[in-house]
Amino acid sequence: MKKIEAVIQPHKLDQVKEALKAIGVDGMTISEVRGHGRQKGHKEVYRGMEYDVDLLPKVKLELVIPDNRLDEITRTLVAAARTGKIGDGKVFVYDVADAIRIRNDDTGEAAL
Amino acid sequence: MKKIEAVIQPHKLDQVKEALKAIGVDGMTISEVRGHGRQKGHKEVYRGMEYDVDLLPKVKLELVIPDNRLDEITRTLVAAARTGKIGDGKVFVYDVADAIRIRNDDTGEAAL
Amino acid sequence: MKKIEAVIQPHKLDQVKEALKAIGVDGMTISEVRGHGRQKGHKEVYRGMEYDVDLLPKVKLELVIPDNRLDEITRTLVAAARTGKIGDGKVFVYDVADAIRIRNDDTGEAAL
Amino acid sequence: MNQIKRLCCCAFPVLAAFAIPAMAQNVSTSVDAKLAILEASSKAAQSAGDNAWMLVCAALVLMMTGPGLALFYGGLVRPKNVLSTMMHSFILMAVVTVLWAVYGYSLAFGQGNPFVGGLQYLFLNGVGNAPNTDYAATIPQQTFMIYQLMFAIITPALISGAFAERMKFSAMLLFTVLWTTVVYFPMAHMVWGKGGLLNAFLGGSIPCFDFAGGTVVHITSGVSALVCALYLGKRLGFPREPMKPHNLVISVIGACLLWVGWFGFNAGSALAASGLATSAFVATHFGAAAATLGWTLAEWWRMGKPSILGAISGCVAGLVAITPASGFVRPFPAMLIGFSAGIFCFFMVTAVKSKFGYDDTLDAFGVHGAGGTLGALLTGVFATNAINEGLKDASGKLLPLGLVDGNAAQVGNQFIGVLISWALAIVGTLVILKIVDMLVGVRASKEDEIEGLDLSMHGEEAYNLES
Amino acid sequence: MNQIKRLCCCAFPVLAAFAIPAMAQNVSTSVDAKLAILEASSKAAQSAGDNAWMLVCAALVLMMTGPGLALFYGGLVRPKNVLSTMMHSFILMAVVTVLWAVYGYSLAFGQGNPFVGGLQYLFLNGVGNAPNTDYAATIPQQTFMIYQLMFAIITPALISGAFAERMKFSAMLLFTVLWTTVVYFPMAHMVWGKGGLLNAFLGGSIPCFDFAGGTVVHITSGVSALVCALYLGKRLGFPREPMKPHNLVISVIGACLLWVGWFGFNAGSALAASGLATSAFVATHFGAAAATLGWTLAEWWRMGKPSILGAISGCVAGLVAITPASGFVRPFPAMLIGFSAGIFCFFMVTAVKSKFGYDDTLDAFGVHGAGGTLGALLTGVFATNAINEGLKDASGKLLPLGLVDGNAAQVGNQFIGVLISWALAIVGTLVILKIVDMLVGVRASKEDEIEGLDLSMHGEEAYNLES
Amino acid sequence: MNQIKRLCCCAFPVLAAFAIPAMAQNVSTSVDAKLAILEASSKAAQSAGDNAWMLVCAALVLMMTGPGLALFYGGLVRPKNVLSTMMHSFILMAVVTVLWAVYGYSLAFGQGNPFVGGLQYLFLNGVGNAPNTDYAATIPQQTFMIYQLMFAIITPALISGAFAERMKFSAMLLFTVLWTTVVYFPMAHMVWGKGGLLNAFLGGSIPCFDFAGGTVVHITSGVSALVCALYLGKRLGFPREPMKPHNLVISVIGACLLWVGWFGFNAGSALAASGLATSAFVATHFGAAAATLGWTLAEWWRMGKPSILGAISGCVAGLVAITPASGFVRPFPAMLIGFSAGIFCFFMVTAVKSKFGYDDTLDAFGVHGAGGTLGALLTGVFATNAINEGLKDASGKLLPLGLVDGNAAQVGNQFIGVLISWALAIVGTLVILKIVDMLVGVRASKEDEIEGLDLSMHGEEAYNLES
Ligand SMILES: Nc1ncnc2c1ncn2[C@@H]1O[C@H](COP(=O)(O)OP(=O)(O)O)[C@@H](O)[C@H]1O
Ligand SMILES: Nc1ncnc2c1ncn2[C@@H]1O[C@H](COP(=O)(O)OP(=O)(O)O)[C@@H](O)[C@H]1O
Ligand SMILES: Nc1ncnc2c1ncn2[C@@H]1O[C@H](COP(=O)(O)OP(=O)(O)O)[C@@H](O)[C@H]1O
Repeated sequence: MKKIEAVIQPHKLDQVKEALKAIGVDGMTISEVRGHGRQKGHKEVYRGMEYDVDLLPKVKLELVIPDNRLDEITRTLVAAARTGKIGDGKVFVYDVADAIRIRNDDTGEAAL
Repeated sequence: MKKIEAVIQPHKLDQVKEALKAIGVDGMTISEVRGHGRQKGHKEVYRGMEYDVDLLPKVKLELVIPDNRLDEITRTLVAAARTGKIGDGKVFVYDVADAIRIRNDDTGEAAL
Repeated sequence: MKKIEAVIQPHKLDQVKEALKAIGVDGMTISEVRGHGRQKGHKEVYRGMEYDVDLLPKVKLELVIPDNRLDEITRTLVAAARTGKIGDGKVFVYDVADAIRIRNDDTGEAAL
Repeated sequence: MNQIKRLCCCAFPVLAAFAIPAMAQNVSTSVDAKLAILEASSKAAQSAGDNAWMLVCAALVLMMTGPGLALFYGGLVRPKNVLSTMMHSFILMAVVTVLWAVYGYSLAFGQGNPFVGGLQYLFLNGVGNAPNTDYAATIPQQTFMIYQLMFAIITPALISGAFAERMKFSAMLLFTVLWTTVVYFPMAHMVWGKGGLLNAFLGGSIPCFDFAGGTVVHITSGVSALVCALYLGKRLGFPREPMKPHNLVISVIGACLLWVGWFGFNAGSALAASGLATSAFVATHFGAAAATLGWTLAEWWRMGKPSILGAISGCVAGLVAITPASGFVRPFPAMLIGFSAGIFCFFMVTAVKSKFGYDDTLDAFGVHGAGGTLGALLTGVFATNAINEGLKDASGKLLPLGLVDGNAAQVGNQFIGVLISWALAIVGTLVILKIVDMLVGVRASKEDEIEGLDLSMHGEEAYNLES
Repeated sequence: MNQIKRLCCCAFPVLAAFAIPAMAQNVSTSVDAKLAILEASSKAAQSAGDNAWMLVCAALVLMMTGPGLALFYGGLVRPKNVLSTMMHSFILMAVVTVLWAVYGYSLAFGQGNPFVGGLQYLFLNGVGNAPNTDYAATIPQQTFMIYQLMFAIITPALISGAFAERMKFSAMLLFTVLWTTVVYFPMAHMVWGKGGLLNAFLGGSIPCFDFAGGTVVHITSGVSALVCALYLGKRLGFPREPMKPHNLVISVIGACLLWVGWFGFNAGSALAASGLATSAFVATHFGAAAATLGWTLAEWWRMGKPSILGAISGCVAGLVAITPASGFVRPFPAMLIGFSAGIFCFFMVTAVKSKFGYDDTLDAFGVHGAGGTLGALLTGVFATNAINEGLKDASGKLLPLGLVDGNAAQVGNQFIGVLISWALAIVGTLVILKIVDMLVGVRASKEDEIEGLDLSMHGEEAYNLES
Repeated sequence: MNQIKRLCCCAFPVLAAFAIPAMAQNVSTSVDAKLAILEASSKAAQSAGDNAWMLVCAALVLMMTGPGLALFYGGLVRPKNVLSTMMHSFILMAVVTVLWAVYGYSLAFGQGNPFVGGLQYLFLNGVGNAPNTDYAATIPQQTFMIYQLMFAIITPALISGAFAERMKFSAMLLFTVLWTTVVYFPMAHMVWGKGGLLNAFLGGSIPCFDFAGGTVVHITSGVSALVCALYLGKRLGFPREPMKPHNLVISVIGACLLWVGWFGFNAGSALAASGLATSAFVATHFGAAAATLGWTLAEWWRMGKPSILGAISGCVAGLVAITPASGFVRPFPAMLIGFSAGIFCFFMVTAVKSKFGYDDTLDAFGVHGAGGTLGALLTGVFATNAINEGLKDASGKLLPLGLVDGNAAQVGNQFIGVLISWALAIVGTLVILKIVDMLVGVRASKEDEIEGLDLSMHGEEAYNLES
């Protein structure tokens, strides 16, 4: 099993979700994160105090998937998340040692 | 060392925490996430605009533990988190390459 | 590639970010988490109802980095995040199987 | 929006006054006519001042329910129940209004027996611009009617604090309709209605003092709240799971608006912009301030830290306790009442509640039931004819009011008033809950409660702060 | 802050009254002099009551815009646009005030032709403490002026609901300056100004009834809102992406403050603390309550669940619909108007909007345009001289007002009033939008819209809840 | 709640008026008696109007502190300090009330020397329904007393903006108790008390104009704020770490409520519902509007974007600056004062503060100190007897007030008033801070500051939005 961790632009979440659903990927966990990278942030001024905001809102998707679908899924995800502009985000892939479905003790790929 | 990543129902958090504490597991990191899977979401209607909410609130626990306690801990965790209904969540297990305690540079299992 | 996951005190975030920037580490993803460990929480009383708050606000940093910079970066990070008091947090290191830049399909270390 | 519109009762005499010279024919009639006109215009002017005040007070009392109480309560629940809690207050602004128009005003203020008013004002029949001199001689009866409506709205809304986070919405609606009808309207009649059993000023046989609703509003709602809490049982997970207030900022807003609105509640109960209104205003403010300090100091001493939740709870407790007394007591006794209410309610909410273990979600009993009872009793102690000249003997001499005036018996009268309101609240609420439970079921299902009432009852979420 | 300050017009006669004995010389002059002094002091007292009321009402109407409408609207947008949405309301509190002082009051209430007022009040020239007897005989003209200003502020603010989340701030400013000048001021003059085309009480040739602004405020703003929504086009992602209200709690606060403030809006339109003010107050409250129930029940029936967003939308719809009728109708017809507005606006906002597919972000048209039109028409049905004695024939007999009084023609008059306000709003708004689009461009860039207007237009974020 | 209760001073004459025929015996006495009764009833009617107004104003001014200022300030701090910041305002509503009742009112408005009032009103002795004709002839003295109390509450609350996020709660309490006693009460006496040094209308030797508190409220609080900021030092991490406002939505609510409540503050300072009240109301609104535009335009020009934080800061700056002038100036000069205050305070808060580098957390000095000083000086320029007829020579001729009336010397008088309030504020605050520091320590520990004052001082958290 592999874990795909994708950091994407928040406004792309719906499209990515649709695209994944379309290829039968349902299980995923999402969280609000803030990202720092090449993308320049912005300046906010509050009563003359200037703050450089370089942590920008991003959405992190985590999907644990069977090894054999890795390629297809990353490709679909990347395609749906891309705008072509700096700040589009990254996909990281990790190995997963095991998975368990809490409801019924299914383990391994059966648990996904 | 292993990392246990568990996505559970938010209202189970307290019980899971208690159960883990009972077997001497203290260190953990928790975050609010939203999950998508088999569990059906709900419909929200705001002035006639209908939205299918299929990202449901979940809580993610991350515990880094010594290899030899993996089984005991996952079993305890799963037992405490289970309601038996769809949406109970998953446990994923990963290998951890290293751990460091920021306070004093302890590394490896000593850092947990 | 390695992934560094650091759980730190929220008020140390700025200093850590600066320190990492100073050694040329830009890419990172940050999230608000709550941590449980050795650090004692506090008691909150609302109209006589007492709650032990043992989940304390922490910040989680995730950095995916080339293998060869692991040491330098963890050292810098730990130094900047340390106060020396219980609750300073941990650094965990994981192996990364792959990385992709969504914008342009760069993969591997080129994607970081 | 134009000058003609205002040519109703009040304006006429004023304008007429300018016309005097034109119509004067001989000196003596002229003087008499002028005097009559002046009398009318002076009366109109008095009405303008009093009506302005009472309309503002009506608006202030509505503001107490929404957004005041809605925020105060809404901030104290968990985020998944905030909308349902606010809805309890908000929907009553609509529901009770309809009841009031159809029969509520009549049952409360119509001529009836000592227990309930008659039906002469059904559908507000005959309730127009002419004053109802039984109650308020200088303002349109409609003003009196709409002002009293605002009291009828907030009273059942107060109860909702006890069943927040676990009652079905349909049950809540049915319950409050029945409760307002069976408990509130009769109680209002008994205390404030002409010929009401407890009305000290208009022929009641047990002369009880309740200036702005210690018994009618706070005891009935607070005691009913306790019955509800016991009947419904605890929230799932109480008290094991943390159920911290989700947003104390909005609770503070709510408490402040309650404080400000309460001036309309108490000072408005003078039914005129009179010196008595000022007295009630001052007593209200001083009572609230002293109670804030009372609770804060008690908490600082017992818990180690003074919280803002304590401070705002104290202010509400003081406002509750001063309510029955507000038009009867001097400033420093008002402070004393407030201060003791702050401390008393603090112990009710902390020590007593946890001892008995009932789950009064938002302490509607601990604050309104306890504070209202304390206030009603202390009114019997501190009421004085130096403030309220409402009771005179045949020769016009002011009668002593409370214990401080030398009328020790009044404490007993107050006690009877308290007993009757407790009894009516307990019996009425129990019966109604039984009925509602049989008809629609009072408690939300376990799943609905876990999901949160906002989603399960209303299909919506309060906060969508992401994206 | 000292007694001398208040020695202006009102106080003088009162104090003077005490001086009578000292200056009395012989009986008959003494009586006449006393009468004159009493006349003056009675007039001053009347003015005190009415002025107190009207100043409070002015404050209440300002509170409707800020924080009322700002919160109601602000809670319904996404978190990235909440400040920009609130800014639409807030900045108008400043901008329209300046316009009003320079020429707005004059264009609306100066003597002019049937379509627009003259320039005599330019720079508030001659607008002082003396009453303007054309409009309000018992209060300083300045009071009337500042009260009317608050209406001019909220009207363009209502439109902003239609273009929220996507209009450039500079364009919004320019648009509202032009719109207020070209649409609002003339419309206010036509309906409320002396000699205005539609002014039923002050010489209009088409006698139209609009007590507090069904046509002037709600139709003009609501219909203009529709034009804006169509002209600007949909928000990016609408309706595919979820655009849920980000904070219903603050929308509920806003709705409650609108309800409370609306008493100033409607009852204040009596321009005195008179019985008519009370009537309007009661009608307003009853209309809002019934509409809350109307929308809630309709939604419960059609959608399965009654939401608090529905309840607050209903109350606003009812307040809108009762506005033109509030000083003309009895309590139960007021409820009927409210109830039907609740249901009607529910269908406009759910069925009709989704059928036509325009993106009226916050339903400014569905609530204000639709509710205002319904209310204006029903005013023609239910207006009665039992409530409003504004129209009399030469012999002083009250004239019938609406259909219920037997004056069926009034429905036609109302219809013409509605048509004219629709027409002016459509044409005016279209022309202004074209001009603004040419000058600065109306729509925010795609990047700015995605980033959110709070950051892109104002450089700030509403919430920084972390750390 | 019943007609008898209101039989206090005001109502009596009205009812009595109806009794005239019954008691009339012969024509001439009858006329005299009738006249006397009418006089009394007219006086009562005047009092009703004025009392209605002043009670509403008292409520409005309390609303400025809570929830107004509590929200305005609370939204600008970090989430870990919001409750402690709101508590600063809230607890003063209780604490200052007690001080006021015990000795504050007496020190401020009792007969004393030019610097401080005497002790005759200790424990509100003798403060009842009879008017205090020195200050307000038509309302109960209790009304005057409670109205003035609201000013005493908000003034120390304003200072809290300077030490927010880092002062110990116990120190804050002690500080404000001492400060209110040593700085506020004497200053109020000097400017508004009979025989006060600076009271232009009641025998002060330096005739200074301050209608509603430019010196008494805003300079004293704003300058003391600066002293506090300097004494306490910067917050940990300032200015390196981001300390963004955590919730601008609630700050906007707060600013709007301040705007609305300020009508009570300024127009209420006429102490009657008079034409002067209307003038002050208009000046207040125009000043706030112009200042909003002033700050917004300055910020747009200098920073590139107009923020809503700028707009609300501007409105408060304008309200501050117009306060001393509000009952003395025409509408357009009011706008000018507001506009210049908007721009001036913008530069104080942006350029000047960052130049000197002090950490005035919420710009209490930059807005209240700077704006109050500017307003006090400009009052000397624009005050005119066309608005305020308070000063007359022996023959009853109006005296010129400000520079525009030809009284250039007034600018000097204002300058002296400003100097005295600066001096008193600086010296008083420094001494008190020293004492408090010695007794309990003023600054929170480093750990407490990092954890946040909500938890460390009050043991609670504002938001628990999860679960
Ligand atoms: N090395 C990294 N480790 C973890 N997260 C990263 C890393 N680099 C980038 N990110 C995440 O990806 C986001 C986009 O990266 P950025 O460099 O701004 O644009 P791009 O991916 O187009 O080059 C960042 O905001 C951050 O959340
Ligand atoms: N493949 C997956 N990868 C990551 N998270 C998942 C995956 N599948 C499920 N989850 C998480 O587990 C939660 C529960 O899954 P769901 O399919 O609804 O129920 P169940 O686990 O009982 O089958 C989801 O809401 C999601 O957060
Ligand atoms: N075994 C663990 N797995 C995951 N997170 C942990 C673990 N132990 C500690 N943490 C995280 O690190 C934080 C600090 O740990 P704590 O034990 O309180 O202090 P210290 O690291 O100084 O011993 C915790 O709040 C938690 O977020």
